[in-house]
Amino acid sequence: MSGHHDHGHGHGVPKPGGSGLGSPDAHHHPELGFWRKWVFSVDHKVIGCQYTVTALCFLFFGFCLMLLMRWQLAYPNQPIPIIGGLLPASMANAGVMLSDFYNSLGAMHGTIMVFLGVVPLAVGGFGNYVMPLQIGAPDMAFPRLNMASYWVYFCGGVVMLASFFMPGGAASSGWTSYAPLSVTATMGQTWWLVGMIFLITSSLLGSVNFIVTIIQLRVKGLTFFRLPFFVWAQFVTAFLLLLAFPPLEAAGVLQLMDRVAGTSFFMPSGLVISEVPLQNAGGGNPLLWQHLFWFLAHPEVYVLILPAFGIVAEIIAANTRKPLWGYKSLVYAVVFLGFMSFIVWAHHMFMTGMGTKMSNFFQTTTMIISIPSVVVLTCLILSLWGASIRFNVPMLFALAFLPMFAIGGLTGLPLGLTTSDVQLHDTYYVIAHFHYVVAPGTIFALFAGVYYWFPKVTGRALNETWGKVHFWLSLVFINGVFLPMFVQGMYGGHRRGYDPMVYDAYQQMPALMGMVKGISWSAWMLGVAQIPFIVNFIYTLAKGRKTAENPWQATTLEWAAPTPPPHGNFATAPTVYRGPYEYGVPGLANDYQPQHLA
Amino acid sequence: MSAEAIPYTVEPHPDTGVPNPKLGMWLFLASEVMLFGALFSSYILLRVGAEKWPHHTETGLNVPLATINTAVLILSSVTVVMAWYSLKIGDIAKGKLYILATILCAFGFLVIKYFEYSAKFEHYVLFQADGTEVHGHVTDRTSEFITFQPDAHGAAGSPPAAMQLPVADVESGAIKFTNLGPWFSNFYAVYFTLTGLHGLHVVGGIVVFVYLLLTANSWWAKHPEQFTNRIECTGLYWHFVDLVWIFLFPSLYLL
Amino acid sequence: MDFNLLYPYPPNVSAHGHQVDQLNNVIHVFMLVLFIGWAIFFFYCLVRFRARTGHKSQYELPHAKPSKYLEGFVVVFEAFLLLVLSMPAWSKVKNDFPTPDKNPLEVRVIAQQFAWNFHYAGKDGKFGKNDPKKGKAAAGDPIGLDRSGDGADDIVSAEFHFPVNRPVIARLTSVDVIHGFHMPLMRVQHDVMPGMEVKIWFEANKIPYEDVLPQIVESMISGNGRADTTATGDDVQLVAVGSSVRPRTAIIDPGPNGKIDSQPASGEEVFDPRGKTEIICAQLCGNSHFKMRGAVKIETAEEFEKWLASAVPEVFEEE
Amino acid sequence: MMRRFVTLTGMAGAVALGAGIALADEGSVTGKLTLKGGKDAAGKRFVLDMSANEDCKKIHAGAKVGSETEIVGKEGEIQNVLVYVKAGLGDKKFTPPSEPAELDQQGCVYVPHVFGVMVGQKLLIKNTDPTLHNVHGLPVKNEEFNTPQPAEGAPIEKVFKRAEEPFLVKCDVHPWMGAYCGVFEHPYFAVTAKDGTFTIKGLPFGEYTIEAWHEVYGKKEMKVKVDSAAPATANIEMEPAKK
Repeated sequence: MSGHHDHGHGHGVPKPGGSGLGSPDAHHHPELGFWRKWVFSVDHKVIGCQYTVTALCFLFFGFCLMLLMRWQLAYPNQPIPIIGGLLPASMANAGVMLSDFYNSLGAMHGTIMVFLGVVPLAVGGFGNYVMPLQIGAPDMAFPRLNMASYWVYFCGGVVMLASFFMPGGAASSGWTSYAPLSVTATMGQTWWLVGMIFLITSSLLGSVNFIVTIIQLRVKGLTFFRLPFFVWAQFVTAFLLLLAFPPLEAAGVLQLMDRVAGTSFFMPSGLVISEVPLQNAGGGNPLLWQHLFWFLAHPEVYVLILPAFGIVAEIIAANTRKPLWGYKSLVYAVVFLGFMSFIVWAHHMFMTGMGTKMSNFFQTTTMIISIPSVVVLTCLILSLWGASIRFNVPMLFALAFLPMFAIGGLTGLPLGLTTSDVQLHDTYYVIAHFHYVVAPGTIFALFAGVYYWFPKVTGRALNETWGKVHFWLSLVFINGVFLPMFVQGMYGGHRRGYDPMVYDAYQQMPALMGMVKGISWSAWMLGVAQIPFIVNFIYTLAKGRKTAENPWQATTLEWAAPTPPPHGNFATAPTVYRGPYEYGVPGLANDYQPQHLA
Repeated sequence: MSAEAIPYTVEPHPDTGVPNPKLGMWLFLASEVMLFGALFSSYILLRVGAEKWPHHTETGLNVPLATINTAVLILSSVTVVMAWYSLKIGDIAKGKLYILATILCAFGFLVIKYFEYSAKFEHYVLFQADGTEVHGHVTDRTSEFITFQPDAHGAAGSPPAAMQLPVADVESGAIKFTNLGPWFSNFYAVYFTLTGLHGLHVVGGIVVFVYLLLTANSWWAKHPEQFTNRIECTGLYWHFVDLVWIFLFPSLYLL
Repeated sequence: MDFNLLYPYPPNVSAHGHQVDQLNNVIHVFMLVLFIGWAIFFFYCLVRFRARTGHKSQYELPHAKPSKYLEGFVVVFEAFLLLVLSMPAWSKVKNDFPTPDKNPLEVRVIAQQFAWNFHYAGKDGKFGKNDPKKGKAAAGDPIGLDRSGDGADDIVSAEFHFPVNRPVIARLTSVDVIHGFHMPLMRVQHDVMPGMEVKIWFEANKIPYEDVLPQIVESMISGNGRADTTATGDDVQLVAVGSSVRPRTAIIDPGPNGKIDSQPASGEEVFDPRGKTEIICAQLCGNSHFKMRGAVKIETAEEFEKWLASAVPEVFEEE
Repeated sequence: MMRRFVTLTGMAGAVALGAGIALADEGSVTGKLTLKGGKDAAGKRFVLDMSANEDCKKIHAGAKVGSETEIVGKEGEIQNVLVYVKAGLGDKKFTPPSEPAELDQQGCVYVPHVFGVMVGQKLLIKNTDPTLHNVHGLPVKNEEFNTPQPAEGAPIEKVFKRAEEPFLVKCDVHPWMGAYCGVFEHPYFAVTAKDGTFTIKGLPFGEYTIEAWHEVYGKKEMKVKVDSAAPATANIEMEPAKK
């Protein structure tokens, strides 16, 4: 294994090329045509990139939907500049957004961000690309299945986008699609359901693939407690997807039946919609939908956050130059989180009239589930103690993740307790809470991941200066968006109001309305703040600075593979001799000890 | 190096003792359990919450046919095992025969199900003003009128006169007249949804088996263990489909 | 209401509301302490352990007893929130319905897209039957009330009137989709489910804005409103501008003598917010969901009785 | 009230002209709509409850607004009955009038309360109120529509493709607002005025079945013969709705 020698007597920074396990030329696999290589590829890395790019586009699209909504909120019933004129009569009346369209935007923003943006990026993108490398596997366990799950996801996305052009517009019953509203809604809802069934199927295929890969394909010596934390996070996430999504699929099928076949699973008897009695048989139960939905949608929250934990842990370990504090507690914490996330769902339904026994059970489990989150946060923060912190762009995003997630997590408490929830339920407080978890939380972690692994994927490093510009602007404006929302919510600002000025609170407190305007402007500036990233991303792909094979001097296996890794990853399967985070090891010339070196 | 180099595609992993596909199949089945679990719990919740739920004698589901279907599915599960066993002992010809048998059973199941379904769709109910129901069949359909032939009451009684129902009134809902589709009541909603979804699983099984049957020879020539292994996994799936039916049959037909 | 970052809630006029606010305050102080603690440690680490020449990271991990204490503290405190502050208050709100000797006022709240209808039993104290299928708002009968028998003297109002210091039992139903019955000032929120009737109860112990009216005027002057000179007597008057609902609203503080002496300028609506609050529909219920506000008037017992008397089904007289 | 009366007859006239039929050998049908035992029902109109909406209260400055669903006079004559030719025209085709029918929203009330339009005729929905309305039409044979209309907003134009019995047009913002719109393939329809009378002009000589429709009392038909310039009379008595 010639590759090892370069490391043995180490220099500060390994030279480009050569230092990994074998170099690209060591591989003899048939050259594939364009389609098989880039479009219908079975290579987990290409698929990972496909996921990443598609998901990033969807993230940006979903974000733009929200930018539109912010106009209506800040300047109610005033024509949207420029865009307003372009919107068809079904969406805007003389440039003024219609309430139906506003509701569509709300529903689709949620759906796209969660199901088409964050999850595909965190799991489909990073998971797909990094995880097999980190366990030293040649590929996923089922490469064709892997390709299938991407294309199923892609179809789901297309269906979702197409729904905007349905008569009556896209789904407009909120991303939660509560029945009976959703059942009696326009055509777009049917497409939403079909799209969801595609996305769910994709996630199921993916999760099976992930679990099998992690269990079966770890290289020699890579025991479970030598796994990088990122792999653990993906492992637990995969289980959540595997077990939580089917109930939503069931719910989707039932609602589809209600809409298409005229059944009444979620439709109680004797409904009268705008003075016209409904003809259906009735006898259904609207709460059934909510239970099935939240049984997925709560674990979904952890599907969103666990990969973020993983990414942040990797980056913090590499840039503090010391082992993670409490690696095992971290692992136990996420496993416990994963388990608990299945028995807290009804805390989204405190206001539906459940008995006190039930609500007490669920608020208790909710308090319990907050403990492992505290553990994770504490471990990551304590990892900074005695470190030698390198403030590069990925690290900045990873560090910012910690306080942002802390805010998101903490503000979950008053919502998890019935008595305080009475006032805060369905207000902007909720919006602010879960956005702090997924926007400055998860999405910052995802940015961190992009900056961190970009050199491995492309062999070029994103520009640090522009990265820092991107980071600081994003940090400032994203807080400008979500921090005021807490106050707005505590004053009873209702989350789905199309025109704030109809509510007393806003009429009587101009300060509050001023806040709404401030939020909108921050949101638009946040949009501007993404331009440096987009430019940086595209420019670097073309002619960015070439980097060393292991630019961050990291220990985990992906950095031992050639850059960019060829189809099949490693020339010879590596062997693992130690835990994932052997940084700052005393008595070594260069302060880190990669996993695969004897 | 390419995807073929993935370890444990056929040979079992030393720690877990299973090859990848088998583990994958078990995980997939776990998610399937969650799927049907959710559907069954919805069924229970609706049934418990309902003011009136038809007793199995009132639903008019065809128990004999369903019993035959149960037998057919169980038989198919046996043939799958036989197929796998034959391959294990290296008898591809027998193996293919048993796969074919399985496919035929599956088709048989679907055909019988088709008859059950159409019986329901042809069965119409007219709700009269006095709250009574008249059951019967549609003998003729024009743009103006639906000719409705009520069934004879009891064995001896001569069938009542046919009725002319104006299409307009039926469409406007002035006359409540419908067949026993999923829309008829939540029982039929559950019946058609669950059995329909199960039916789709059967179709899926058929597709896979046909594919295996068609590629059998070439596959067997190249990697016999792998082929055996795939039959085993498909068999696992098939047993699950069978199992779901074992739950569906009593809970829909007999309870 | 005036804008106050230290107490960012709408005024509380309900008997149980202080428990909600108290819990919220305690939690938020706790959160703040925890967060600031974290933040200080966090930034301290960032500065002290920044990478620089001559500084090396240490391989062996610190024995962080404090973290154990911290986690212990969090657990204990959450248990306290749960068992002492949340559960008792909630079970009181949910279960301890007022007994008949408290003479609770029973009201049926019937939600529809996009309006709230309030059904009072009338003198006989018995509710008439209603059939949503027969409901015809344009005919003055939104809930399809059967006016024969018990229904004869029933009152159906679009404005929710209830007296202060008397428990109210609201029976919530919806005729179409799920709505959300949320009265921020009353600290009351509950989903309104079609096909089922949910009972909730609450009690106002004060009339909204009676005491804080001057502050409203103040805060609006400080904002986009402007003080108007048309006020006479000892009134303080303000004209709010730029509200999409009430373009020119003269909010009038009756002043010490408690009655409005001034006449509003033409095109202005006199608006005395005393007793006024709103019901927000908290569950998305369709395209005009945001307009589904219920007008609420919390009154003294006398005012309420007077309203009941005047609210008997009216017949329109030809001019 | 007065204003409403004018719009109605005005419209009926407009329609007749719109149909552009020569004035030779054609007559008209006129009559009075009464309610059986209507004398006791006289003047029984509920007041519309606008208390939920500040704007609408403001517009009426405290004045009461009565429901227009059942307007029964002293002699039991009924307003807002839509009377139209149901049969007898054979398969003649009629061109829709060029001038549009109008539905206005004044003081949070639809004006007129009941009206008819021809297939292909333009319906202009105006909002002269200083508040947002939401025009929600619930036709069965034609396409359902649901459009918000801001204060004094631009008029909405509708054209119906199929003939249809009167359907409800409601406002999602103000639940008490309701109007009924019938769609016809011919111009021979009218709505009864306050005194319960109606006139259908410009009918070619012939035998017709005319039908009266009311949102509460349902339908009732009657045969008339038009054979002279003198208007044929069709006085129809409707049954009160079964409780």
